[in-house]
Amino acid sequence: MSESEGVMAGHEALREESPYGIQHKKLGIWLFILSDAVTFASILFAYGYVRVGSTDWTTPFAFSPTIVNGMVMTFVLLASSVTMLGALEAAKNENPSRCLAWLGVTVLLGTLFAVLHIREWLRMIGEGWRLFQNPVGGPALFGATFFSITGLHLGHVIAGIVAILVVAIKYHRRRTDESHVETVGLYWHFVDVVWMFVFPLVYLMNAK
Amino acid sequence: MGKLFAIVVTVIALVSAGLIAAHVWWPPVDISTIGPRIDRQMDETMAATGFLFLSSQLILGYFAWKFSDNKDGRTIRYFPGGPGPLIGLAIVLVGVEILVLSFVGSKVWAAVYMTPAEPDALHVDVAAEQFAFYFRYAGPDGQFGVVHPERVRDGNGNYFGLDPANDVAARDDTIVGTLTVPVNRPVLLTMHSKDVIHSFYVPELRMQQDIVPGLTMPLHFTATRVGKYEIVCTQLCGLGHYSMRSFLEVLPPNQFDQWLKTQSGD
Amino acid sequence: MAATQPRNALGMKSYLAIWVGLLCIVGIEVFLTYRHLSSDRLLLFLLIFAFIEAGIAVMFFMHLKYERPSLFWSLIPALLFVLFMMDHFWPDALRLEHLRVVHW
Amino acid sequence: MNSSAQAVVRHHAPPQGFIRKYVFSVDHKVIGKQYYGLALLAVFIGMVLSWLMRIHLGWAAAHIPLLEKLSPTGAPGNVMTPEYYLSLMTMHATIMVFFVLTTAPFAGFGNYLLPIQVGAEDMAFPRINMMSFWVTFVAFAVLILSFFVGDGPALAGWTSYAPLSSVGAVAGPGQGTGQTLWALSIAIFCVGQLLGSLNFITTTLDLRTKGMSLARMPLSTWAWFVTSVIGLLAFAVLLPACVLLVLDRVAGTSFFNPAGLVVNDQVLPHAGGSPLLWQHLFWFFGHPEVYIAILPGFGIISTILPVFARKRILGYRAVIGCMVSIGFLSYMVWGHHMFVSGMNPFSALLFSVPTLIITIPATIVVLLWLGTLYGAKLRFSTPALFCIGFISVFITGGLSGFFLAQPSLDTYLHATYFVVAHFHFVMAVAAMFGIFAGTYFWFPKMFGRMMNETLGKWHFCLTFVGVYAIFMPMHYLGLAGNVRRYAAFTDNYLIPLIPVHRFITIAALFTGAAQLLFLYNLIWSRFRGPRATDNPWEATTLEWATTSPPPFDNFGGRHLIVYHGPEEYGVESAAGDYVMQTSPEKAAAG
Ligand code: HEA
Ligand code: HEA
Ligand code: CUA
Ligand SMILES: [Cu+2]
Repeated sequence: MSESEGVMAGHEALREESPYGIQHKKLGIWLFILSDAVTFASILFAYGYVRVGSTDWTTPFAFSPTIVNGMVMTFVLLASSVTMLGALEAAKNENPSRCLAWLGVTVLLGTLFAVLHIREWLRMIGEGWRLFQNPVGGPALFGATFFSITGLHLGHVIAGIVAILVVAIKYHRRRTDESHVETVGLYWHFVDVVWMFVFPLVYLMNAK
Repeated sequence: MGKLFAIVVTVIALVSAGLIAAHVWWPPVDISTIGPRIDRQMDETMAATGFLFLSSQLILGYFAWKFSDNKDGRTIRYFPGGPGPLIGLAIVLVGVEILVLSFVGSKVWAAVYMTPAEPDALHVDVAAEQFAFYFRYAGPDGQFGVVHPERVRDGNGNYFGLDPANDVAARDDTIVGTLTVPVNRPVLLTMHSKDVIHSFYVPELRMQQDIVPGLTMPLHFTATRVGKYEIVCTQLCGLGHYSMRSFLEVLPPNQFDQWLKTQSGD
Repeated sequence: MAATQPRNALGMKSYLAIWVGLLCIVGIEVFLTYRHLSSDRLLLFLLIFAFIEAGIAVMFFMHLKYERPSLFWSLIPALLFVLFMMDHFWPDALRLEHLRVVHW
Repeated sequence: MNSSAQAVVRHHAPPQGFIRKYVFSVDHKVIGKQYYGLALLAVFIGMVLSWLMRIHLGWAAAHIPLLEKLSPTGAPGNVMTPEYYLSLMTMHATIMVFFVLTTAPFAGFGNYLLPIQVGAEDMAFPRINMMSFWVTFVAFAVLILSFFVGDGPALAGWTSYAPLSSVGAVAGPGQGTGQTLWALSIAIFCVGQLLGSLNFITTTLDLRTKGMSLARMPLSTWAWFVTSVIGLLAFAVLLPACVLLVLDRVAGTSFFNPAGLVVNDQVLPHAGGSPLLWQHLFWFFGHPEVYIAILPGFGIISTILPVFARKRILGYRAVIGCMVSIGFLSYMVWGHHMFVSGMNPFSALLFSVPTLIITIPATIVVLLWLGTLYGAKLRFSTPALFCIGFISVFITGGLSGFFLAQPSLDTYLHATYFVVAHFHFVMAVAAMFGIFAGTYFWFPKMFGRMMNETLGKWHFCLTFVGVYAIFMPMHYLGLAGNVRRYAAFTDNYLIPLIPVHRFITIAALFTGAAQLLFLYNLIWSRFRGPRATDNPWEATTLEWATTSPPPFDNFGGRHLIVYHGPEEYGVESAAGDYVMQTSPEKAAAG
């Protein structure tokens, strides 16, 4: 076909506009979040299913230390969302050093969350909780659901910490811009949103 | 090419439909009270889909024959009225069919699976395992002995894990390998699986029910014809799935009582 | 640049306020947990609060409110639809209660 | 300026070196071919497995040469054991459903063509695209590995119902390592497809060239788009399900194992789980999956049919509407696989109604295809034949869905060969015909050479008659109550049906042999076929507006503008009777 037909000469408006008016990576991360939300939903539904199906479900979590610990973790994770927003704000205002500082705080808070979480796991494992074992005499599925749900979430937190670190380093070297901060931020908030379901459903519903 | 395709499609459609219409291969005679209703549902669905099958395949063949590009300068023609009428036709035709079939069908379904068994039904307890069925009759006391999974010993014939030494109700339970029922009397099966999912299927009863471990699966039917029929397992349960079977023996009432007596006698 | 389009999104002050609000909701959740409600009602309340929290976080922290509505309408109904369909699991889960083999 | 536009005006240079170019390539065209190649490899493995199965079903005592070499325990003395039959069946289905029908029409053709059809240089996330293929490849390798583990591949069927699949090796042969590898493989596969779906959606929405509005996208693009939305949500459910299954198997949890299981007089240490939970999770994915398999076929047929009918498709918007509603409804019907599974009987009615309703959009599409044929000037090239064949077999397969969708008939037909006939017609045949049509149609674009028409026509005729001969009699078997997944037929009422099975076996071997014709044609044409012009079929979509095969960035640095929908056939124009999407020429009203 001849070059003149249907071929764009200049560079302006080469594309149809995206229906959402956002960058691909932002749309991509939203889609990922959608599908990940479905993944978490199915595993939470599975938990609900086996729980409804068990007559002797145990509710072993004492206010202290478990629920208190959970509240602290919630506090930390929610705070890390706010610091993440701070990083984005700074990035938008073209203030890289502040952005990096906020990202650093976010990573620290995320790590604190993970540490608190792992500490709790270790304590429970010490008490005899296993994927297949319930030391207080209820269904072993308690351990199975607890560790698999919180484990999946913890995995997401750790992946998020790594992702933020990568973005921060690249940002420091001017290889990424605020849009990457925003993208990783969306993921990080999503991890937070999931926790908003995990905490009541897995912790509070199992409080003594 | 178009003509060849048309002929092939027509032949295939006619032969396929013909073999069905001729009932060369067909469900066996039905022997349950619900059977005739299921069969009627089947016939109606067969007629409706048969009509759709033949008409659409023949139309396809006809179009392939008629509208090939034989370079005769004929201009293309568009379907009169555009897509609207066809969409309307599909919605109305299929819609009506769905309404009718699901209305009638759900009643049949409800009669089998959503209605409890008659109170006077003969209660038979079923255990399925890799790869056999066992049937248990309560005996004169009308009570089943309690099952203890840890007592199951297939070698000793204790398929149900009974404890006759301590459990009075278990002493007169009769356990057999063939499901024997009286004709024209409702039967209630409560089915259990010991290991993996099995399924209870008697084509003549037109009934199938998976037996899920951990659940009590009820199924009730009334057999209307004396005879011996096969019970087969239809849920993949391991290497012996194909050989997992038993028999359903439908006896006249007096013979059935006789049989039950001799069974519990020894 | 369009990437950071939601310029009109809230500032840090509001984020802090929302954060405090979210923590309050968590506080209410914990409070309710120890009010000895029946577990069905507790579940109901916790779910309602969790959805409120998540909604706030998604709308404000994740800026969904400041994107074009098309994004909201593409993502949220899809998710809710899937969640709604998964509720078809319950009739079977509940059935376990009376079909379960106790001592058969 | 719009930033999403800016992001694509990066002129990435063609990669250098064999590895970057052909192995770990980020070029969507290479990835598409890789997927296609994987599917081709998989389909022939799957087909050989089906031959072995068929031979065993016809002649259970048959000696199958060399089988003992493949599995000394599965086929001692070259005679297949029942458990090995089931393993082969499981592998046959898993390979076919996951690694052929998801990879070829969706990931394969989709990757190759979707960016070109919307006028993009590449996918939105080329690296993620590359990962998606290699993850899928690993999944395939893991699955194939299970042929070589001690107790053989999994035998629990492609549905892997718990507890058979979840209690571990105590459940019998094949339920050890093989089943674990199966679950792992599928979990990995899900990740790959999730990455792919994400990419497809973003590409379709964000990378359309100027003028390519949503309402001007070819129907194949629409189909891949709808399919990827389905995939994004469906694979997200199978993934955790498989992870839980793996946990049950290796970590001693009991999500799917209830209390009181007794195997060999031993009570297993499980409690609390539910086998039905697995079925729900599996079919929540499983039913959308079957539409993931067929919708690309819908799209391919709807795109190709007008090219050979030389007229626009009847009801372009209606076809889109139907595909979207099928996608939507596909999430509401999964319970129809579980009518007799012990599910709440009330739910059965609840699932039956949407299942019946889903036949309405399917019927509309079929009628629109028929309406498109009406008054056409059909050119019977091979792709056209496969399109028409597709319509025929899809009708046949879809109509048996009508029976199965009614719980009251499913109590009789469930788990019989009627179901086997149903799904082979819709997916083993209809979806395959979609792949065949696509292959014959796009081969010139992908490889720059035409395929041989004579061989293609022979291939069509033999396959068309062959598949009817294989799968039509399965309906009769099902009506007679022939149970599926049986390694041999020893029940009294099944013995008279064995001759039918023998007929099917012969037909299957014959049809399979006809596929070698296709393979030969593919290889021969790849190297010896006549050179293809840029637009050999006189089609209108964008892939035909570039060279065959397209250059690295698809359009050689040009940025196309689109002026029309893809349906300008049967019009008076400079080119003859069609107007390319890139041609500013006004199409005469049609
Ligand atoms: C590509 C795959 C595919 C497709 C498209 C479909 C399409 C449909 N399927 Fe199928 N199905 C499977 C793959 C597929 N299925 C598989 C793999 C299984 C078994 C899994 C297993 O157990 O291993 C299965 C099993 C299955 C079952 C469970 C059976 C059982 O196990 O007991 C049911 C029950 O409702 C069902 C129903 C349907 C229906 C109603 C459709 C509908 O979408 C069909 C719609 C199409 C039509 C209705 C034809 C349209 C044409 C006309 C009507 C012509 C009109 C002409 C004129 C008016 C002139 N399917
Ligand atoms: C896409 C899916 C697919 C395909 C193509 C096939 C193809 C075939 N299948 Fe399969 N089959 C299944 C999916 C498929 N099957 C599934 C899901 C099951 C259920 C398993 C279970 O119960 O768990 C099953 C089960 C099954 C059974 C029942 C087993 C049982 O219940 O005991 C039988 C029995 O005859 C059978 C036979 C065949 C035969 C003879 C062929 C073929 O040989 C037909 C001839 C070949 C073709 C028509 C086309 C081949 C295509 C090409 C050569 C090229 C394509 C090009 C590319 C991909 C690039 N299959
Ligand atoms: Cu028991 Cu199949
Ligand atoms: Cu389905």
